[in-house]
Amino acid sequence: MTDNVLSWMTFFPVAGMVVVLLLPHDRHSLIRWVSALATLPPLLLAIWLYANFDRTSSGLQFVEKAPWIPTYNIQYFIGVDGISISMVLLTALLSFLCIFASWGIDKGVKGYFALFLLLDTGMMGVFVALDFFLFYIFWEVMLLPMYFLIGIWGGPRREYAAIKFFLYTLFGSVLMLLAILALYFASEPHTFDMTQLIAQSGKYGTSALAMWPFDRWGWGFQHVVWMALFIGFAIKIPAFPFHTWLPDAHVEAPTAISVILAGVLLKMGTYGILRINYPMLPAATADLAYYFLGALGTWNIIYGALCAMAQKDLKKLVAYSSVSHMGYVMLGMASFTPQGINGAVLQMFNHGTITGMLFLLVGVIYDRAHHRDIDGFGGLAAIMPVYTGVTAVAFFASMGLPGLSGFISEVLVLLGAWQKYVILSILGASGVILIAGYLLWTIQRVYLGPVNEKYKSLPEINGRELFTLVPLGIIVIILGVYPHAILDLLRSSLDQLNQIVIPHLS
Amino acid sequence: MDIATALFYLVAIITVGSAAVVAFSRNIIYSAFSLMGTFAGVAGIYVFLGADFVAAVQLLIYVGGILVLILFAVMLTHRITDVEITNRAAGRIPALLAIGIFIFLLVQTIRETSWAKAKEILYAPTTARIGDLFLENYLLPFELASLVLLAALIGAVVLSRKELRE
Amino acid sequence: MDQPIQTDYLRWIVLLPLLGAATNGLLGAQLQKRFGKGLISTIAIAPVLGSFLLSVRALFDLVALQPEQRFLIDRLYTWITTGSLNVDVAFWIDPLSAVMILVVTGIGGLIHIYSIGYMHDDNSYWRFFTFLNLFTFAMLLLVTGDNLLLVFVGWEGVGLCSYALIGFWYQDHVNTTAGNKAFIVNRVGDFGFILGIFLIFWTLDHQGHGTVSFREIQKFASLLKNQEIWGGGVATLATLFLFVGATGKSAQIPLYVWLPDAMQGPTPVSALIHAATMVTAGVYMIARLHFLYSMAPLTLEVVAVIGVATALFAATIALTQNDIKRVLAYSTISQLGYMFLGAGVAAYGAAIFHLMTHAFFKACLFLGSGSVIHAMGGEQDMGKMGGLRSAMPYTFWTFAISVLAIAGTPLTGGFFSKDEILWQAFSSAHGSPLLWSLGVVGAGLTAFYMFRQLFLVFFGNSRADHHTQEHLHESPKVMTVPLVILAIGSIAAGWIGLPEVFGGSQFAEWLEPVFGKPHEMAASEGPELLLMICSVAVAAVGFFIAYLMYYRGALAPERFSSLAGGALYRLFYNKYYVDEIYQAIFVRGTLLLARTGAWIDQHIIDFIVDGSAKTTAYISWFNGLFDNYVIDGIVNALANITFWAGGKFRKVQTGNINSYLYVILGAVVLAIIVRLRYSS
Amino acid sequence: MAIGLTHYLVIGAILFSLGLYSVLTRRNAISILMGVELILNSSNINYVAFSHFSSGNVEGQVYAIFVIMLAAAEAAVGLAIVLAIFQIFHTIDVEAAETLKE
Repeated sequence: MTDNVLSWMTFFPVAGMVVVLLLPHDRHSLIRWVSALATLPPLLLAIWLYANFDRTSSGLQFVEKAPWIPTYNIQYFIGVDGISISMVLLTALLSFLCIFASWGIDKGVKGYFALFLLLDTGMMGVFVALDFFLFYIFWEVMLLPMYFLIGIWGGPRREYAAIKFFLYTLFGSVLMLLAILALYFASEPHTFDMTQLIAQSGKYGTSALAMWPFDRWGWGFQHVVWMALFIGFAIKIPAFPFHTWLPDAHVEAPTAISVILAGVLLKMGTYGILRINYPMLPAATADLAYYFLGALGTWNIIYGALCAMAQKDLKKLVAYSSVSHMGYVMLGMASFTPQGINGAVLQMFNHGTITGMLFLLVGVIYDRAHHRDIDGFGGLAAIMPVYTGVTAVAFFASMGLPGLSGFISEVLVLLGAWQKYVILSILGASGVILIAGYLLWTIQRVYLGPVNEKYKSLPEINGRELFTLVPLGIIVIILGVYPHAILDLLRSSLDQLNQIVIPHLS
Repeated sequence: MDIATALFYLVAIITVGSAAVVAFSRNIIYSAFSLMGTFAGVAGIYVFLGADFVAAVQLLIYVGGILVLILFAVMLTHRITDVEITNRAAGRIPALLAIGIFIFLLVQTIRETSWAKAKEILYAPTTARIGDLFLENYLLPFELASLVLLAALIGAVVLSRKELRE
Repeated sequence: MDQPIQTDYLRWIVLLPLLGAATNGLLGAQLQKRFGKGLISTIAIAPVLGSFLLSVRALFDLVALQPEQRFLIDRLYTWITTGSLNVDVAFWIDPLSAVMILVVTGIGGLIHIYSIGYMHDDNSYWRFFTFLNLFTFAMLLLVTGDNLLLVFVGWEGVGLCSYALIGFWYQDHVNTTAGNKAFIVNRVGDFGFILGIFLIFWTLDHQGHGTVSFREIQKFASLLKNQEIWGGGVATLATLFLFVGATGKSAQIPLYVWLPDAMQGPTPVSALIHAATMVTAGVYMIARLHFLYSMAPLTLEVVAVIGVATALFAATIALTQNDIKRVLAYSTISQLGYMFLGAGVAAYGAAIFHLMTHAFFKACLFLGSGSVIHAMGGEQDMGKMGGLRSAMPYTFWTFAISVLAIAGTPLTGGFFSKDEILWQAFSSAHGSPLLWSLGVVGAGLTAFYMFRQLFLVFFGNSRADHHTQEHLHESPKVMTVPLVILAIGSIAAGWIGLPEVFGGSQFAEWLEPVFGKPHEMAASEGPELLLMICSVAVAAVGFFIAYLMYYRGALAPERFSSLAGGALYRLFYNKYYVDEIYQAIFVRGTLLLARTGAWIDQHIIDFIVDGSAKTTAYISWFNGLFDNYVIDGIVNALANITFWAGGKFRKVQTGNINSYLYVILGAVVLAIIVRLRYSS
Repeated sequence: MAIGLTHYLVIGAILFSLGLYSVLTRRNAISILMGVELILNSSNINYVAFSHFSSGNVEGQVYAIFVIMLAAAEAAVGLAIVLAIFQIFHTIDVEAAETLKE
């Protein structure tokens, strides 16, 4: 089993899905437990992977390779390195916890868990795939269940949200597909193998295309492909102005799906840029990173924080805070310093755990009060003290309080960015003030203040909900105190990635 | 015109004619029965084309299976004693117009295209060759087909189960 | 600098309070329910006392060493290594941080004990002690951290605890708002602090020595010379950035606004956090990085000016306040201003000296006011007090001693330390007579408002209602004993730092390894003595005015308050309207921006998205198919996948199937035509 | 004129058109299904004809058999649906069923 551990991790949930489909549709608890069992092995394997990952190597590990469609040189090629390992761990963890967060689903249970398990496979596949074609397939496999999960199990405006999500991502996928084909035909021999494409990265033209408006901007083939890929990924991140699907999707999606959406799906955008744009198109990356990652990321930080401040819906607020936090990832990536890029990937992981917690917490309160209006609560701290305590950890982690994980990654990102773009770093750091502002304001309105008589008898958070939250909380604290638990995994691969791009920086 | 040619035309006329009845008849019972003529005619055409196995399959499945199903469906949904058996049609004129243009273009295309020609035209038994293909090159689709059939089977059963129709 | 001595007990000084906080935080609610409040306070106080004892041990260990070797370090593990950044979790003690940990654990311990009595009737007892312990941990981390980032952890950590304790009684909106204000204003300061760290790190890194550790920065500080950024010296800019942090934490202009509001917290919190320890973090930080500040004369000038301006500014506001704790709050801001004045004239030792004496007398004042509030049943308005002298003798005497100390009465702690600062402000190379004279005016104001408070609260006839008068009582022992100890400290602490005139300061000598020799001040005892007399005289004037106004009633306060048509008084009384101005500009401005952003999202970006979605829907017939899938809700179909597919099939059929077919047909016809036209 | 590929293709085209006409004009679900069968048969004729005249191997016939198989599945499910609809709506007029859409 350890020989192809990644395949097991990727496809075990699908096997679980088949089992779920064969179960009678009214055996709800059986279906839930089978789903939990289907996501447990990937988690255990992820822990094994974590223990056995070679932290000194910058290369690919646990590689599996087999020809798949030889006519077009398509392979089944998977593996992990420092760029993806943290995401694989995060996916395995969140998928497992989210099964338990989905316990309360009672409409179409069978379909829900079947789709969820399919989604799990799609996500895992995206992070381990090293063949471009395989990557794209997993990418699409992940979108479809997501669409149905939002569109069927979502809130009142689910159709709108689902269609918006689908249109945005479809638009992104099309551009990505075009870029993938462009790279395929540019490579010689034609290949989808990412390692080969990276090895040939010097060959893709950088001289300006003789086509308006590219000739004006001095964009070559590489830049155009970079841009196509970037838009595809930016939608996922989501970067301004492609971010408006996120608040709607989050608000309508069921809790567990929000967690997956924010915890894993958003990371695919930045992961894709690191995995594909950086090594395959280094020259374009060097030329464009400042504008489209650095400046846009900073704009994301501030704009997202401002929008979050204006929200009245708790879930929407968290959604916008994701926009803001993902801005740090973009800014860190753009810096090409070890601190910046390590901080960015660490931030991806941290954001996954912290925002996961936040959405789970919003779900807890939504299940009890059946609304999420920030001004409609008040004084919850007196009614649900344990819940409020956990919330405080999550909120302060999100605020980047030292000692919790968010701080490390934000400091690394801003520190890294300082060397390259002082102004952006200062602006990004000012975002921290805004973030503190809206989160504290929210805490005050929801948890503090006089007890709202309407909710006087709300039950305290239960054991199952705590079970989903506590592991994340522990990780948040551990990574704040000992960030090398993750940083060690990343370092060598990311440093090597930096070395690919840095020579192209003028 | 040798006898084979005459025979071909006869089969062709039966096929097309009964198909026309299927399409134009006002009475669904007539349509259903003349569908038998079409299926049989097509089987005959397969024989002309040297496809003995396909012809046999056509007869077995279409005439023996599908047609019987259709007849059953017609019977179940219409009390035979009813004088008025609805087989309403709507929008005939635009449909005829469209079909007319379409068939004209199709025939144009058929005539103007220079189709590839085989080196030699064989009239050999095909069953063995088809069997080989199914078990070698087309094994996966073949298995998938069986799955599809199974799914259809289950689906049909589920659909006709009483409680799900509430 | 020699290799410092590695020890393994320093970590416990810092971590013991954390243990206490963790125990109480996780189990406190249960323990309190089952075993009562005694256990909670034991769990909380034992670690602080342990830390105190260890701090004393560290002190003795330091004393045993040669002065220039007085460093102890305790390295735990590597916290962050990325690229050239290398940050350890390590604690170190040198004479400066030794003073600080003694203040934090010593005075902190007393305040912990005091809280047993003060918080006794509160149900959230365990929560209070959790945060108090957590605060002690963060503060110790701040003063013993061996690098800037670790200090920053403590720096924000104390802010968090301050936030949590200001809003301790969270059911009241006013308290939580004050907490938010404190945290956010501090965040503004932290923002500057972290930028300062970045600037120092990268400037050193460009020369191959990127580091954030204090000792290394000191070693390579000379590399920062002649480095420029944006046309200014790096040292100047970095120290200014860090000073922004200090203004936030230590409540200096322009970020002082949070401290008066912070008085909403329980009084022991005000004493510990908002008087004795946390607010002095800025002074500590400047003293810790004195080698950088000394390289940046411009920054020093800014620090000194802001310090003296704050001292005066806050003192004028304190003149008019009626809330017993608010007067103390403004007085704290003012005293902090003195410390910054000291730091700003490069007299770091004097600043730290004042920090220490101030910790004693201000903690004592706050705890005394807490005792008064306790006795008055929660009343804080001095207009309703009076005559408490007889009812609360311990509280009165300790309060009075502290007032004497803060007013700079000769031979008390406040006298020596304040005078040291004023003397340095006059004589140091960075000082000037102007700074000195402003400082002296401030001292006069201080004497006035402190005696005003003393007279209003403890003398005269009681202005409280009948009910309150009957319930007046002295506080329990657990509260008065810490008061007495602190009052003794307020006097005694001054004697370790005698001025040159009276034989020289042991305190300065103790800090010498850190700050270097205090520059030879033209050992002119004459001027020093003269200036001392001047400031004492000004303070005495302040005392007399207060005496006449509030004790004898010979001088009506209205004589002053109606000066300039009362405008000046209103200005002071309303705190120069700074809160209102900030509210209008920053809070409203940010909210306006926020709403604009949200509006853009909803009305512009979504308009484009929805518009294109709609257009797509109209243009494409196939979208109809798509809609059928979604809108018709294929929910029940999912009961069985096959059935589900069947359901969809049916619904597609019942749509406008003909239209689809015609469209398909049309498309095929077109394709054929195209093929016929162009292929042959 | 000898019987050649063209003849078969024309037969296929005519069958296709008739099937399409059925599908387009009929409102009776079973008639529509019959039209679909016609279309499928026409495509089969093309497959087999090309297999015979153009490629010379039997792969076309294999496809034809697949199509027949699909047609069988489609008929089974389709007719089951028709019966189900009939049970509920007591009509199999597709437009009538449409108005009762959920």
